[in-house]
Amino acid sequence: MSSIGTGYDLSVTTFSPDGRVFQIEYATKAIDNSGTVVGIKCKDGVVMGVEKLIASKMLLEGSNRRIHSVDRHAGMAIAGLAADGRQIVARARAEAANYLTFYGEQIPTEELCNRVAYYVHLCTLYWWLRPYGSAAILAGYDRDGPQLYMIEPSGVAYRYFGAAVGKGRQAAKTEIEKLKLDQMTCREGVIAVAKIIYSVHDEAKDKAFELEMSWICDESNREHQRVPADLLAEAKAIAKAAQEEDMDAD
Amino acid sequence: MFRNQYDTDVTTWSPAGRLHQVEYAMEAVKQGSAAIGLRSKTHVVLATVNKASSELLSHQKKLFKIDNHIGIAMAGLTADGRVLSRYMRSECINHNFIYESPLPVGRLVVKVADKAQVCTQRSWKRPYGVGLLVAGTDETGPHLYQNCPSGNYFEYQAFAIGSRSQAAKTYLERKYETFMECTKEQLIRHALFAVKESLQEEELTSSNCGLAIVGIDDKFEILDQKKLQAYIDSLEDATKEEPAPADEEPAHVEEAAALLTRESSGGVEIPADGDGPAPMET
Amino acid sequence: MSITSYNGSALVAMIGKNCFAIASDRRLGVNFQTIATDYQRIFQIHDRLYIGLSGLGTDVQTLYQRLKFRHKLYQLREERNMRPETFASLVSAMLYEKRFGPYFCEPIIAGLSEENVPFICTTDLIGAKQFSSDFVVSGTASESLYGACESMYKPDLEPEDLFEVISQALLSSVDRDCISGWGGIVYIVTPEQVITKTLKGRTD
Amino acid sequence: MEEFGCEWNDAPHSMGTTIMAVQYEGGVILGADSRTTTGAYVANRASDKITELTDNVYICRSGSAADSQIVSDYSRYFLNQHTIQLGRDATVKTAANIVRELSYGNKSFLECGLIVAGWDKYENGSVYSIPLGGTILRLPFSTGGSGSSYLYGFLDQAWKDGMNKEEAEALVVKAVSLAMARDGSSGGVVRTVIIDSSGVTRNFYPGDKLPLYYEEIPYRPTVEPMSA
Amino acid sequence: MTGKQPYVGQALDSPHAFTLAPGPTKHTQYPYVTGTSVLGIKYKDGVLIAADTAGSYGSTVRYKSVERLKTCGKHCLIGASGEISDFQQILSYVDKLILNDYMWDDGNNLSPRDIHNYLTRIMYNKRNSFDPLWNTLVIGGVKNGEKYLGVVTMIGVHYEDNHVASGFGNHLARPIFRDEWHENMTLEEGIQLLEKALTVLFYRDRSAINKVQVANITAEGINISEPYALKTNWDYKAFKNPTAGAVGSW
Amino acid sequence: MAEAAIALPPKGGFNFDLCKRNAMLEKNGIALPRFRKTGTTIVGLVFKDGVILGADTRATEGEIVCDKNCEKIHYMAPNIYCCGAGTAADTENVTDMVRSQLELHRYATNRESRVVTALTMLKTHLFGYRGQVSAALVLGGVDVTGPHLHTVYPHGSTDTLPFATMGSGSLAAMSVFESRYKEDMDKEEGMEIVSAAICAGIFNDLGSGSNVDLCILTKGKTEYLRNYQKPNPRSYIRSKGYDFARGHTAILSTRITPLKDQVTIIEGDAMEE
Repeated sequence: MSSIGTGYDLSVTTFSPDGRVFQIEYATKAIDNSGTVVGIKCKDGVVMGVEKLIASKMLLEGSNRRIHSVDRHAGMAIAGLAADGRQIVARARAEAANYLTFYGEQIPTEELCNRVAYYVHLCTLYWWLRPYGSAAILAGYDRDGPQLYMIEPSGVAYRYFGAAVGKGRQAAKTEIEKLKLDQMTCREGVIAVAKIIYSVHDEAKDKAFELEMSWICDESNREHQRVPADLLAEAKAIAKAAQEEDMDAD
Repeated sequence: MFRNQYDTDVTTWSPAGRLHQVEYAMEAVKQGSAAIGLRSKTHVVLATVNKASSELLSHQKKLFKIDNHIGIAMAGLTADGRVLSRYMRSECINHNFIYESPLPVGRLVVKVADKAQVCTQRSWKRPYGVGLLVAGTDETGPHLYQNCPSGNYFEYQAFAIGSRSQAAKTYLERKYETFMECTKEQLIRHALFAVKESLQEEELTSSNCGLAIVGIDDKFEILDQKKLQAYIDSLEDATKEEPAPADEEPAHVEEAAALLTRESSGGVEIPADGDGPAPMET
Repeated sequence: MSITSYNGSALVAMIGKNCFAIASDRRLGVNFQTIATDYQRIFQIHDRLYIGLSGLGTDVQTLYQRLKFRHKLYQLREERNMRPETFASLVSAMLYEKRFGPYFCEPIIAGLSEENVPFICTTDLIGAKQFSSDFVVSGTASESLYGACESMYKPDLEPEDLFEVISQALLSSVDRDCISGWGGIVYIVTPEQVITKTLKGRTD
Repeated sequence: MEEFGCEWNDAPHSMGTTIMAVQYEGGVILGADSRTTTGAYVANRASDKITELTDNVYICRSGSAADSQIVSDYSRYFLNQHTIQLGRDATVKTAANIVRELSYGNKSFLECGLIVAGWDKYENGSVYSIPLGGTILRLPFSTGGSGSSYLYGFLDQAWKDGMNKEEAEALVVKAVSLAMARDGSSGGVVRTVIIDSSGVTRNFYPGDKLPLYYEEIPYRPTVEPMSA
Repeated sequence: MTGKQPYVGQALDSPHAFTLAPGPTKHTQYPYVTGTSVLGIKYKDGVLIAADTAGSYGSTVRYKSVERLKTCGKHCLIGASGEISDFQQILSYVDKLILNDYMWDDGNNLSPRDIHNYLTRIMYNKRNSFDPLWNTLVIGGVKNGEKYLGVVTMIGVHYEDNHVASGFGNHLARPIFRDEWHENMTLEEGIQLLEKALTVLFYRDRSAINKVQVANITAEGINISEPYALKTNWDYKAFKNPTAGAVGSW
Repeated sequence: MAEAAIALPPKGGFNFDLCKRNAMLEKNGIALPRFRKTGTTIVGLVFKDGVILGADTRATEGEIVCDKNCEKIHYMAPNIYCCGAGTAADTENVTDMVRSQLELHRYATNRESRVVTALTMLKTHLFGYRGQVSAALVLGGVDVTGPHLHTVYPHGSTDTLPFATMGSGSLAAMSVFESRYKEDMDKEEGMEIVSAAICAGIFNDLGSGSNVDLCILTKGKTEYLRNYQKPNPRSYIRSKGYDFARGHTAILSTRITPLKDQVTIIEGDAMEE
């Protein structure tokens, strides 16, 4: 790497001669190494899935969550450092609550995304802070319908039809592109996302993982909720079966 | 240990996307004497190995009561741990004042984790150098959590942290599936056996270990020496029936090896043998 | 400070078997300063009729003089003593007359009828009568007197026992009232005689 | 009564009221609600605020109950005397003037607003309003009491000259019930008194049979909150 | 007489109602739009809470469709008498609590007792800053088989009981409750008892109207009835012409 | 002035001699004492054959219960009774005054007193004192025109009602009436509801307490049931009482004055009282 040892990569307030802020890029590295996180916008809502890597078999299932509700009508999935991610979620919650108190309505997803991105960006401006080592996929459902955003450590945020981040992002993106998102219901989306997470999981490198999923759609009353247990189990079963088929095919 | 220019500051990312200062803080946890936790359907038991650095010195206190329904065991810098326990106590008391009901364990753990995270993102701070095992009960039953300097937290069926904790962990991994159905006494026995593993050559006595228990209907209690000795004595009879210590290589060797691996690999990886979470779980 | 507690007082009357007792403390104070230790609050109207006046000392004396005057007039006109009930009505009427500018006195009236039936009664400062078949109290120590009498009083006591009960009730109550006390005076009235005793009490 | 300081004991007994009277072709109609309050407590939910002064003149009372009663009492006393002296019914104007005399002459002690209305052979129906202070005004219709503030607009719109008895009574009932619907100090039943050449008719409209207005609903048996 | 008791609508009666007093800030405030009594009882299967739907403005019955019973989470209902704006503010506090539980999604939910205590802290704190929330709140709920019914007043006085009432209900409804309430009332008996008390309140409280709601809180959930009107009686002979037979009496 | 001080027969009416002095005391910051009150529950209702009045029996002075069993139903005429709440002296005197006026009126007219007469006398008196004479009354009776029930407020206003309550416990009592009153009840039902209303006051209002007094007035018959119910028996009495030995109390002096024997005049013509 051209950056290492140049001395331009030690602080977030230092530009390199070619106009890069290496510290932000390094922070992004932390995300690239984490379990894959996928979000897709279907016709009636948004589905998010996380490949949560399990470090010990004594860990309890469902603990140490990576998907958080931000308000009733919005949720976030975190890739990268979970602890950093929680700070972003906390800020998002505060923004949502604040907006509601002052304006008497739920915060529009786009506004929420902007405010969170602004906050994340703040951490790239001062030498005494470091950029967040996590990216957040934001799913929301407001009067303008379901929406999906991703906020990166640099503070940039884009709206997506389908987003993937983490170790298996490339493969996941390829898979997402194959989906007909505008015709898919969230119920179908759940299974699609499960399949993607299972397919991008690198069994050789990472031993165990837990699939964590949430949705926000008409079926969930436009509230951000964990995918119901039975549906999740069904999705897992289908994804596993598909994975085995793939292996057989190989 | 070789030095690199990315490891002196908590606000500096390494090119590989790691925070060395945080990892070093995690290392401090491993230097501390071991702490062990395990839970059943009704109870959670915490156990610690007490190391006195000299004959003339009493050992560090490693078990702390937080509230009637929560207690912690710590490994690493106990001074940092005491700061955290003070914080936890005041959170519990505040919650109790406002709601007249106990603070759910998981929520306390997240508060502590959030507090720890802040220390990993300010140039004038350092991460806490202590690992906590948090045992408690609430509306949803008994819980055992681990808090890391990184701001991460995990919920376990059973776990061990600190020096030579690998041996205990191995014991727990072999048995943890049976813990759920254990009685209080059985759970304590398992805890003591796990401590014994960590003690290795040393003999298990009421002065080189500590034990605390909390249950759905039992307030958090740190056993006094007398009670503890009684449990240890009852252990003696059964010792022979217990299988020999795990036949793996000594934990500290392995830890050193793991450390080396990580230092050189340049990437984050999850040890395949399940050596707890990687320092910076991503 | 209330005007009724300017001088301080404790008054109590009890009914016994064919007899009654009336007792008061002996202190006259000005707020927290003691002025006299032999102040008279119980007055004889006739042989078998007594009135105790609690409250503001000046009104006590004025009211007593007016009552005595009215009773003498009655005696002259009627050639007999007033019945206790009649006297109580007189007191009540005289007080209510000053409904909107009252005397600061709460009287207790105790007497034996011609048939030797004891009678006790109290009124508030504007003459609301209250009859009783056991005891009546008045003055700044009245709250503690209520308590003491509620527990100590027994019906149908002989004069000697009645004396002990009323004395103990009085003494224990004035101990809890800093502006009344300094001993006491007790009148036991039976059909045959009047026994007057002064009590030894605290002098602080 | 500081020691048991309760509003319903301390507050003067007063009639935060709706009263009114309307003149029509041939007579007058008086109307009133029936609520008497001490503070927020309804001390009487069926009081009669329309009082007879003479056979042909009635008075609607509002304000302090004690004051309006005493004024009515004295008025009746003087009117009875007057009737006997003259050997014929007092005119409404006379009756109203006696009330005014008392009301004006004691204005610093009294706190009541009154409406005198009745029938006599010279004027047919006539309505006199005698508000606080003792002003006297003859009007084709008049309202008084706390409820009247809710009625001015309505009456300006709804009153018309030359109503017949039925129209006039409907107007009175509608107006009083409208005020009762908005004024917490008015309520209960609607009473009307109709006075014309043929005499006096009293009508009673119970509280559960009054017309319903905006956001009011009719009686419905218990809507059971089912277990969810 | 020791000063006048403050009463509902006092501010509106004052000639200086809307003038700004010079000098130091005066914290004493008065209620403007107010609701009257709330009643609550426990019964065999849960808790019943009732109130009318009036919002008074001084002595004017200004609003007649003000819902003063509001659910708060799955287990709990709050009924309020007093200043409506303060109640709305309190509801926003409570909504935040409930949202917080929702976002934690960890199986822990506030019980009615928790909420009661929380509100007590709020009310007492506000009154200690001489800026009270001008309400008496009735909190009822069922959780884990436990029926709960409590009250907190504008100065932070709080208690639990088998039957409670606020405002005029304390004087007019509780005597009836004390006589007739028993532990094993059925739903029908409970509603009858409440309706009896509501009718008395309608007769004798000038701020009450004949449009009420009854809420039923059981282990299964909360149901608030549509507003309905009670049967009232005005047909006593003595009401028709009270002075008949004794002219000169009133 | 001197003459005024010894004016012999009571002139009737109030005397304002001390007002100036008392006002001066009050101005100087000296609190004037409280009067005896009946923080009361008093009620009445009309039943099939007449009127039933009810009252509790607690009298208070501030927070002190000064009489546990006082009488609040006052006799006005054989066919008229009146319950009083407010300042005890005022209710006693107002009712007593009207009682005597009614009696004289009866002597003058030779007719049974009418309730409305009593009512007018009461309200006239009270109105004259503009609420200063603090008597709140429930007046009930049966006369030639039938049963009547009225309430009288301190300011002199009156109401006519089928059921009425007054005093600090009036709301509690009213809750019983409003939920249980029916027209044309028989006597037993009426007594039961009146007792229940008084009990509601006794148990829900701290200013009211002790026992229930009833008075049932029907055509030609009056039943005054003193302490009809005693729901609050004394609960703290020591079974043995306190014993003090004779001579226990320390004495400074004793004086015994024998009383003269009573002289009884047996002669006739003694003036009857």
